[in-house]
Amino acid sequence: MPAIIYILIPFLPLAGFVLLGLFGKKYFKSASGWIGTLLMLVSFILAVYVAYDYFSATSIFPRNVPVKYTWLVFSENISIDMGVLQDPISMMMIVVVTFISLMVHIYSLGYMKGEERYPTYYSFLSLFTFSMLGLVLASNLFQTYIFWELVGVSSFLLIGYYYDKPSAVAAAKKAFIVTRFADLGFLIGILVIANTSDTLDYNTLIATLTSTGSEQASSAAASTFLGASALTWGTALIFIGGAGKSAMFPLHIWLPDAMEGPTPVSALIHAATMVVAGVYLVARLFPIFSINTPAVLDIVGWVGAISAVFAAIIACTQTDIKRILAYSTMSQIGYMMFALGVAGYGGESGLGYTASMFHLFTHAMFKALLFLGAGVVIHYVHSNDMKDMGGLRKKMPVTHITFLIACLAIAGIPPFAGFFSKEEILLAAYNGNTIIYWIALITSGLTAFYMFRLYFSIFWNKPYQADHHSGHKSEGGWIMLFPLLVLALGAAGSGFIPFGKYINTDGIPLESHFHLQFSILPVALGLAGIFMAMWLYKKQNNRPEKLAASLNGFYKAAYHKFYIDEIYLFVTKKIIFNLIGRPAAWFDKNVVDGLVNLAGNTTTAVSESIKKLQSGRIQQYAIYFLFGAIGLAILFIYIWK
Amino acid sequence: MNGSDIIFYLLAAMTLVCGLLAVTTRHIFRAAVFLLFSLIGVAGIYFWLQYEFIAAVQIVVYAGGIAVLIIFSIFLTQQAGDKLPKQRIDRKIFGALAAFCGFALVMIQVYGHTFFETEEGEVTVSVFNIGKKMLSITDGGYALPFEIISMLLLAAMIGCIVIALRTKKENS
Amino acid sequence: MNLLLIILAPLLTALAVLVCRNKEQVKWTALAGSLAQLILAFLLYFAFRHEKESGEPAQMLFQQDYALFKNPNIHFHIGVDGISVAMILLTAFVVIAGVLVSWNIEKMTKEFYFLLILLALGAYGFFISLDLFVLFFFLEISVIPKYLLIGVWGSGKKEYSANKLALMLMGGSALILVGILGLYFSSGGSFNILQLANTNIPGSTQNYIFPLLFAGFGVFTALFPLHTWVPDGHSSAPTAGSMFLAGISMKLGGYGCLRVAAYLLPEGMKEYANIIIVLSAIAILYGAFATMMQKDLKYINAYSSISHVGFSILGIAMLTQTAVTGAVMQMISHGLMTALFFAVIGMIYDRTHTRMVAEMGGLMRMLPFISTVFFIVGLCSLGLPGLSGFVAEMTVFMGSWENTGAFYKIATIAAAMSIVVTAVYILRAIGQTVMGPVKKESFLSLPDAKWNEKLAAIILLAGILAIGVAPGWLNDLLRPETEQFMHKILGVK
Amino acid sequence: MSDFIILMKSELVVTTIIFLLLFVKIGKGMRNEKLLPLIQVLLLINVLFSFVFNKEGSLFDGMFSTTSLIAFQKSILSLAVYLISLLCSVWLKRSEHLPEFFMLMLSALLGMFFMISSGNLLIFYLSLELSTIPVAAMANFDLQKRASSEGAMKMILSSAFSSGILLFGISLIYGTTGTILFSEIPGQLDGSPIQILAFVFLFTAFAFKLSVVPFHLWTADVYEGAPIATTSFLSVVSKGAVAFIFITALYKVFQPLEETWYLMLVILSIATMVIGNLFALRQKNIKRFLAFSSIAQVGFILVGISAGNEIGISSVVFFILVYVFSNLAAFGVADVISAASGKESIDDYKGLYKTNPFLSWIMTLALFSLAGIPPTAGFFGKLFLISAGAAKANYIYIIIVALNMIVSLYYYLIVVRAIFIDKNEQPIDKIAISKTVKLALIICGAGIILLGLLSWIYEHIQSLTV
Amino acid sequence: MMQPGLYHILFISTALFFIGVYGFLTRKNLVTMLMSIELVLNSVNLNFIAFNKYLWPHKMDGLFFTLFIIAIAAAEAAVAIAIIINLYRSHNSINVENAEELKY
Repeated sequence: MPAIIYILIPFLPLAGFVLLGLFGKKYFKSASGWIGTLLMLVSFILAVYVAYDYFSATSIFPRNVPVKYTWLVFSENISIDMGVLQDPISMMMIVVVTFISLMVHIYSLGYMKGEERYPTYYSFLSLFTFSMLGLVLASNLFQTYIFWELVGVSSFLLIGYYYDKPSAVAAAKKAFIVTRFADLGFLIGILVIANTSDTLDYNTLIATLTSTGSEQASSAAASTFLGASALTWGTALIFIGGAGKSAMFPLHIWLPDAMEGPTPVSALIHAATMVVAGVYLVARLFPIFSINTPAVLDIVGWVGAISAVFAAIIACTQTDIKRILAYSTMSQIGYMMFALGVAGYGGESGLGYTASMFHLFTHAMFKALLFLGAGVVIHYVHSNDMKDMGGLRKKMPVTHITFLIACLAIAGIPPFAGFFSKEEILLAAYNGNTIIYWIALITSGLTAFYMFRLYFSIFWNKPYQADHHSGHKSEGGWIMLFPLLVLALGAAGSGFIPFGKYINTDGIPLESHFHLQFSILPVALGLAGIFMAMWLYKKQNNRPEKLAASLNGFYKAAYHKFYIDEIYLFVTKKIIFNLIGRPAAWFDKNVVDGLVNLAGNTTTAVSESIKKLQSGRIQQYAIYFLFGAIGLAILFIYIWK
Repeated sequence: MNGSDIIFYLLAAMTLVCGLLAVTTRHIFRAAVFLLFSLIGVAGIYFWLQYEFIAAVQIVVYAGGIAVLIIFSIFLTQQAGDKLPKQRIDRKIFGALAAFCGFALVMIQVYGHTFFETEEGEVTVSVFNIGKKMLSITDGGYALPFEIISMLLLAAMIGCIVIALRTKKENS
Repeated sequence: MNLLLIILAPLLTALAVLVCRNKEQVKWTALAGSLAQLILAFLLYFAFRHEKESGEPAQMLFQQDYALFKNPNIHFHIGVDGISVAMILLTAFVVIAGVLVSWNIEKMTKEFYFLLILLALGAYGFFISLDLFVLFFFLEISVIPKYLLIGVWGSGKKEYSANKLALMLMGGSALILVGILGLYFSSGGSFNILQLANTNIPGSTQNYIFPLLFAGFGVFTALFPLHTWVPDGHSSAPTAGSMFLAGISMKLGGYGCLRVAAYLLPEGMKEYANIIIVLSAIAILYGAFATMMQKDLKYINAYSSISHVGFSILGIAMLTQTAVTGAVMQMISHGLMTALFFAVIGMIYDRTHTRMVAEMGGLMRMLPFISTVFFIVGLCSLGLPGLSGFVAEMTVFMGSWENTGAFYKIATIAAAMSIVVTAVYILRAIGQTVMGPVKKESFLSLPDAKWNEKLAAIILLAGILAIGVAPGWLNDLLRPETEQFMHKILGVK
Repeated sequence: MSDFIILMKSELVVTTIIFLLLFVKIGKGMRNEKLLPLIQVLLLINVLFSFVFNKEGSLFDGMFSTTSLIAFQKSILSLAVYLISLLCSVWLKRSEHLPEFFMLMLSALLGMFFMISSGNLLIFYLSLELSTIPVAAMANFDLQKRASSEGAMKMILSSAFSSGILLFGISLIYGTTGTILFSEIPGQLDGSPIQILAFVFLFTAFAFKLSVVPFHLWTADVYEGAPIATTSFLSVVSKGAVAFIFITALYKVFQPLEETWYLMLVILSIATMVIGNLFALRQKNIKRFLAFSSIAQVGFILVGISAGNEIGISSVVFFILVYVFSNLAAFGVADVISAASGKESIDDYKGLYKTNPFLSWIMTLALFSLAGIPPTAGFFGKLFLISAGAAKANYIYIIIVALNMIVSLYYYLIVVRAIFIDKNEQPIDKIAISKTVKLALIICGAGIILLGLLSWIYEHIQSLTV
Repeated sequence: MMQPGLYHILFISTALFFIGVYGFLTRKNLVTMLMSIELVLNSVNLNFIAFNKYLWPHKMDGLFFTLFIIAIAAAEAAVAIAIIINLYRSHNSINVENAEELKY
């Protein structure tokens, strides 16, 4: 296949970005959406073509690098290459990314219509898609980092799209800075890895490090720092980067706030694609994690599990529908993460890996669907708050149905997509780590509960009070509903894809796993959650308040997101600003600058104080003269002989 | 101690005492007179050293010229009978200290040093020799300094005239 | 390519500016001159590439050597290597941008442009000299124009700032002077860089001379704690002045640290490397934290410059080829970026008449072009890939990490931590100025950038992108030189 | 006889001019408007003449000698006098005693010529006096001004005091060596304490004339009091001449005491720079300011002198050449302004650039040259001095010297700042500058810029010193 | 020792020299200061003559030096007195303390 096709996949969106960014506003303001969408469509088709070509060619999937351009050379072996890495997960990801992006593009045609910065919006979307594609296709660790950062900034741009809204600006900043903080770990991790393995290229990296007895692997394991090997540090640091991007506890605080962006953006970036980049990164380096640094993989598992349950609990208490979805996203990514964490390398033990990727795929479908559906609702209601909604099932039937499908999918009710992927994850966890398995089980119950809490609150509960807004009286027209329908299809049916065949740790296809006895418990828990939600929220009643009151302290803590934000605020404002920044500025102004000024002032002061020397009295001059002469004479006769 | 020695000591005493008085007395006119005597004392020492020509010059130029000039200027600028204002005592002490330090320093060096003497014969210091040397341009003659000093005197004269004769413009 | 052209162009421009009759003439002459400089810089670059590709082995190309004085042995000796070429390109970019943004200077236009071009002349001369004396000459030439630019056309406490700047820079050059003389006498009477590089100066002597030279150039490049002229100087200077100061002048110091101090005194460099690493790591973090607390846009950029320039010093002191390459890249990148930053700040100030972050807001609505550029340059500052800052910083990090030993690693990590802090203050500044609600009614009618401002911004952006998107050309330009440097410094053949 | 004329031609030309002026004065006199151009032409002839028919040799049994270097030094001094006659023409034209002024100035110049050429202590002493006493009289030429008299008084009394000490030193030298000939003294010096004492006393006279701290105290008062023509003569010509003979004295006559005088120069030059700078910092009067700045400059000259070799000589000669142009330009501008507006305070210079850009640029150039900033010649001058001084590898000394350059820059910048930056409600009005003054200022400006860049000038000086 | 010789004269001259210096340092009247200078010059003359007489009688260097110093002294005194008189006209005083306007 010609290289140009690989290149075109990310570059078509880039072209969209440049075109719309530079000229959109002036020349084709209203057409820009269509231009962007069209480019995206082509890109999607190419991606599907490429992926199809790849998956259909053989049954064992090698890592190919069809495109490679040396971008920046550091040393003989270490260089940043821009390339395309072709392997199952990257192929899967480009399809997911282009597909969701295309859906969002289409959806936005309706959702963002009439916005003042419509072309800008599309150019940012294109930029994001480009960056995300670059990220998933990266053939070089550093290339990943580059696009990782670009993804971050496009996320920033899109969260801050409504730039005159202070909360949006703050959210954008927060998202960027928190992920940046995590990226610092990623960066140092890269440095460590590059230094210990003497390459940045994924293929070489994985090959050298995982082959037993390779020079690099042993040297990397040998050099230790604070009791851990260099490689352990490297992968752990890289995982920090991934955790930040994927909003894992405790670096998750930016994700709920990121919902300040337009809803389609949340669907694309903060649900389906960008936030799973962390998972993708760990999956990308999975052989190294698994073979060289299993300890770090344990951490991955625990962080994922904690995030999953933590987010699920918070989600149960929130009222902003987008935030609920955001916490649910975090929770689901937790699933993916711990699935990787509990997985091993090779054969059956690699199930977690497959499951994780599988869940990533299905999650993309139903979570995008949920967001887009929520977008339609918000578009209709002009509010994000659950309290303003209720009884909307009649007003927006299509949305209702698709939303329900998505909720069932995420709750893991068969035969929807989420069921399959989640089952695999639970199975993997069961095989890998029992405690995590139980956590996951509880979480899946919670998931069903809060999703249906959301569902019932929007579409059932109290009857809808209309007329406090004007404008849209419809669901937004076919252009917004079309993506919903397509995604609903995905959410419903993508579970039947035999993922294990394509995506596995060692290239040997995994058989599909389906154990009925094993599925009963999670499905039962899911149903329990649904019924609980139904009981509490289907009709307007005071049961929720009572329940909340009975759980008083815990509820409050969960409602306040366990005060994590406050802790961060304390650390940044009080410690970093007041204890580091302010003293640094003070030190500069007073000590460093003060010393210079002191030198100047001293000179002036000395100059002023010795003015008496020049008294104007000639006899005094003569005395100085005489003493000068005598002094010199004594000096040179007696002292410096 | 012969007569010559006694004369020397007398001259020395006269020179130093008059000199000291010249710089300490508070009567300005008396100071001038003491200066005159001190200068004459120096001339006496020249005589004693048998440098009569220099002694004569000393008397003519110093006693006859400079001293008179000074006395004139005193008359011009001061009521001769007035006492000079008193100097502050601390300045006097400082001045004396400085002078004494210098004196001590120089004397220590002088007495600590053995001067060489020439082995060559003495030239007779006669007016003829001096005059001849003064005007010769070879053999270490002093024609050039003579010319220089004449230019200096010319310049000094011009300067004096300009500065001292500004009376007419004073009103304008 | 005759290198004399590189200094003749600004010289003739400066003289032509002097004989102009009115403001329009002055402006167009200056623009034409700076355009000529830019073209020459490009010609030089391509000529250099061509020579190198045709296998020219000499370390310095296009050398010319005219004996000036026999004793002291001073030659007007010029020549370029890749680093100088890169620096000259940078200078040409900044100069033309500086000329363009100053288009509306009303007060003493002629003098303004004259001084501007004179400053550029100093920089060009500095970068091409191969004789320490000539180098010093050009270095000093560039000091006084800065004083006058700040003093006459500046704002705020300009007298104080101008004085401080001039005196500190002169202090630096005094140290440099002593160092140069030390080199001269300890090498048996040569100012020639190439000769000095091949002279063995005893280690103990190097240990005396090196701190003088490095501290001297350190003042120019704002090495902590010698940086204190930077905030005041930058904030008081007129827009073009700040651009030149940060974009060109601070680079003189960095270049000097590398070309003179480190290159000619390798033993000294090794001796003091750790101290310099500590200082520059401090500068990076400390500058970043100090920036966080600033409220004035120019101060923000000035302090951030201290932080950013720290990377180039760090790179030099790390003494690996990659780190040194990164250091030079950082100089170039920071030059372009900071110049653009100041240009944009100037544009904003011209319109809003304030530089206080808190008083602005929502400028994106009225000034989309300026705001976008501001945004991009901010991103460059925080090291976003695709822009020059990233390339340079990453190269420095990569190079630094090559050193074994916890000390170097910790220093690198400390330096790397600044990318977070940088993000904090840059986003804070952007968030409060470009984004957010509009705070003043009067702002709503502000006009966006004019042609000259747009052109200036685009020129600098082009430079930033050229490095950021495709750093290969710069890397190729620099690496052979840094390799040679490392051979010399580490004594490996 | 022809030897006599050629070797002493500078002196003879100057003497001839003096007598010409004398005849003019004694005769029916001329109006200043006519006389001044005549004098300027004569002085120009003197300058031009000093460059041609140069021959090396000595007269009067070595009392008088001349070499190409000495001839060049004389040219510098003649040039300076010529420039002064141009620069101060406004003041001179108004002067009632124009011919006398020039007679005195030329007498002093004559004294300096003899001083540079002198071959024994007597000639040296006499010519020193010849170059001092007329200047003291010249200092009093602003006859109506109190300050002028006070300055003149301070000058004549302190120089008399200084020459007393000088003579005492000479007498001890004579006593211990038995000769006053420069060529014979070195052989007789044995470094005994009394000789060192004598040398110190002799040294103080040079130090006094050069205004080396602590022998400098008269300088500022005299500079401030005297008319600017005199001040510029004092600060440029007088200093230059003394520096030249100082070098001869140290390098030739007192060569055996080199260790002593090297240290002495180091100590005194540091003291001079520091004190000069510290005082210059706080001056308000431009003449007084320039006085202290020139004291600081002397500190630098001493650095060059301390080298003790040919490079020291050539660097000092070159520096003085540069200094002539720089300092005269500064004084010239000060004189133009003072003559036109009577303002001599630095504060009055505020906003000068608005009204008088030409004067401002010349002043700025001059000050930058004094501060040693490229591309002015002062930069080269200072650099050569410092590199000459650095040859002894006394780095701490050189660092102190270099740091002093910063302080000096600070106060030069005060003036520059006043001219360019500070605002003033009532700046000095636009001054009409006569052609001669403008010419002189342009010459100075051109000199300031070109002297350093045209490297053959320094090369030429070096070839003279070998 | 009592036999007068070089050292005696040197003693006298040095003493006279510093007497003159003392006078110069402490006198308030300009004319008396000038007188002190004359003492100084005289002491130097004495030195020259003494050295010439006792140490180097083969030449007349010291003697001539003295002669010229006397001449210079006269010229210097003349100019000084002219200046002092002029000062007197403008200040109406020849007290040195009244001529201290130029300072600092």
